[in-house]
Amino acid sequence: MSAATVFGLCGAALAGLGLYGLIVNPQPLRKIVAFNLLGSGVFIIFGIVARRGAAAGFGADPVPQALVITGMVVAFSATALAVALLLRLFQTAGSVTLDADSPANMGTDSVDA
Amino acid sequence: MSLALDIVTITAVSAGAFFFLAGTVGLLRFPDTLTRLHALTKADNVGLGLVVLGLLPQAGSLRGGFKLICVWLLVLAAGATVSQLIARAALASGASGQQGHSTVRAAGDEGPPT
Amino acid sequence: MTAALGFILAMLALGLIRVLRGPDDADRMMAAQLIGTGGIAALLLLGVVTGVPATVDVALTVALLATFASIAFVKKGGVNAPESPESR
Amino acid sequence: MTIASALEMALAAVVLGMAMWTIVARETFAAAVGFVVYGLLLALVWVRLDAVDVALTEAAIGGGLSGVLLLGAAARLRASETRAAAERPGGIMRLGAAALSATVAAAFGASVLLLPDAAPTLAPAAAANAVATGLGNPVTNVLMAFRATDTLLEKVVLLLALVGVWSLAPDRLWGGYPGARHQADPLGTLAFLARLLPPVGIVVGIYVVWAGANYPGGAFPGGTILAAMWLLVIMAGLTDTPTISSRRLRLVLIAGPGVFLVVGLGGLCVGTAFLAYPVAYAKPLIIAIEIAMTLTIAATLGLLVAGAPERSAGR
Repeated sequence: MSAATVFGLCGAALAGLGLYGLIVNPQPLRKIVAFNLLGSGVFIIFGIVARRGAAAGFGADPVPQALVITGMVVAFSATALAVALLLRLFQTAGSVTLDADSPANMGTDSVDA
Repeated sequence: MSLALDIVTITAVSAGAFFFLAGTVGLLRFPDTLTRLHALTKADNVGLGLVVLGLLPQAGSLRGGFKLICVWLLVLAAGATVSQLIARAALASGASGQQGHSTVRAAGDEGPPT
Repeated sequence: MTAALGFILAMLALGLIRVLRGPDDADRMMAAQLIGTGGIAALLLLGVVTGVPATVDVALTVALLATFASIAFVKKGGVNAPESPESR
Repeated sequence: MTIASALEMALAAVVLGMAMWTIVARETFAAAVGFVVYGLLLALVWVRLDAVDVALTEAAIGGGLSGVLLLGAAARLRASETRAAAERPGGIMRLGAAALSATVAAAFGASVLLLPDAAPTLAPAAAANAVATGLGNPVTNVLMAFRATDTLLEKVVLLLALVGVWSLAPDRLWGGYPGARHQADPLGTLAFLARLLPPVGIVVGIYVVWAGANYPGGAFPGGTILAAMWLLVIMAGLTDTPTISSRRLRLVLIAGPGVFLVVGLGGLCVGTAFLAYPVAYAKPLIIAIEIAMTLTIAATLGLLVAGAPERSAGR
């Protein structure tokens, strides 16, 4: 197996793991982390597309590489925005649950857990 | 000449790898936070230093070698300072009534190892 | 050279165990720092093995930023801080 | 199986293990530490894939800034953790999620294995047109010339995200200082590091930007390094974040997209199309844009990590 295949499968598995974490983890911050995992898995798949496109003396096709760099920066800014939203939610509600029925989301702060 | 340089590289890189081994084993086996930190800093400073030393003959250009040394100096300066900070943070948490940290508090009297 | 690279990667994997086991956050952070340093060494070796000199620049970046995360850890009072939202 | 491919498999396994840990770890803080390590390991993967530019960006953003952001948030949200953990979905839900994720991963994996053998590539096209810009780094060529619109829009996205973060501040704090004021001992260890490291870091950052013209590097990793150094000084308490109403700050924030737009519109007037660089001036123009962008990226990323305003400007 070539490096591209090994890391490509790794990227696919990362995307799956990220998706699983995104669905299963109840804490929003963990969901954000999982989303980043999912994203990085997709980036790696882009990376192996770049690697397989090595030609003209370049070790990897520069176009997917540039796309990945752009994507990473955008992913970071989205993460920062999500984290800021979360901190603000915590400030106002005193809790960060996404469960609509939770008492914390109705304005009262109880210790039912 | 080139053979001699290669021998230098192999020796130094192997020695560096050995220190990484020592640091990792220490990190895994030592009983508490501060002793683990002690093990870690050896890998940081000496291990990486030896690897850098070993790679210097292979650097090819003066600039490449200079950058290698820069990397090591950066890790030295930053790693030593951060180890201090982590040790203090660990001590602070140990002093605030954490269980199983009495050894940490005792060791702290001599100052955190770096 | 490749063997040394593999060896250091194996050490990295071992260091991960400490990240997993903890028990303190400080232990995790220390392990992360060791992995950072090991990663730098691996990058330097990888640069020589693959003959891509710019890898040293990556190592330089890691050297600058790996410590940065540790500092954030210390600043945020991460070591099993008492269970209270930080006063800010 | 050669040693090299065994190494690759080992690296992939370690990366996967770390990813697994960030998903299953009990404490969020531990998961955040795991994510920092994961970022470092990914940088290794990118080097292995011969994408050093991406490795630089990943090391700077994934290992550095994201780590700081997530560690900080995890520490502040620690108190809310126990309750949220109780909401873990039931067995059927988890089984379903696992099945769905496995399907998605398998689909990705299959598509990786089924990629056409003669891989489509734009590398020859990028190489053939590299003469036009006079830059030696193909990735910079793509980012700054061939796909410049993407990069321009991405700057706008960064700014929008920052505006979004700022607009989360309560009304009375609008125009205030982002983030908490960091108190620090001016003679302490951290302050020492914050005096020692930034000069080196700034040189490295500028070097990375400068090298980006011909070797791996560029405005993104360079700007990220500068942002990290700025944040270090802030975290050490040696300086404060600027108020978000500061005119100078806002000028820096729009410098990058501004210069980019001006050059782009100039291309529309002088040349043939939006963002068409006149061939004779392509290199100096691109470098001017890169420098302006580096400043903007450094300021924007730094402020994104600092967060929403938390103290009013009046103090």
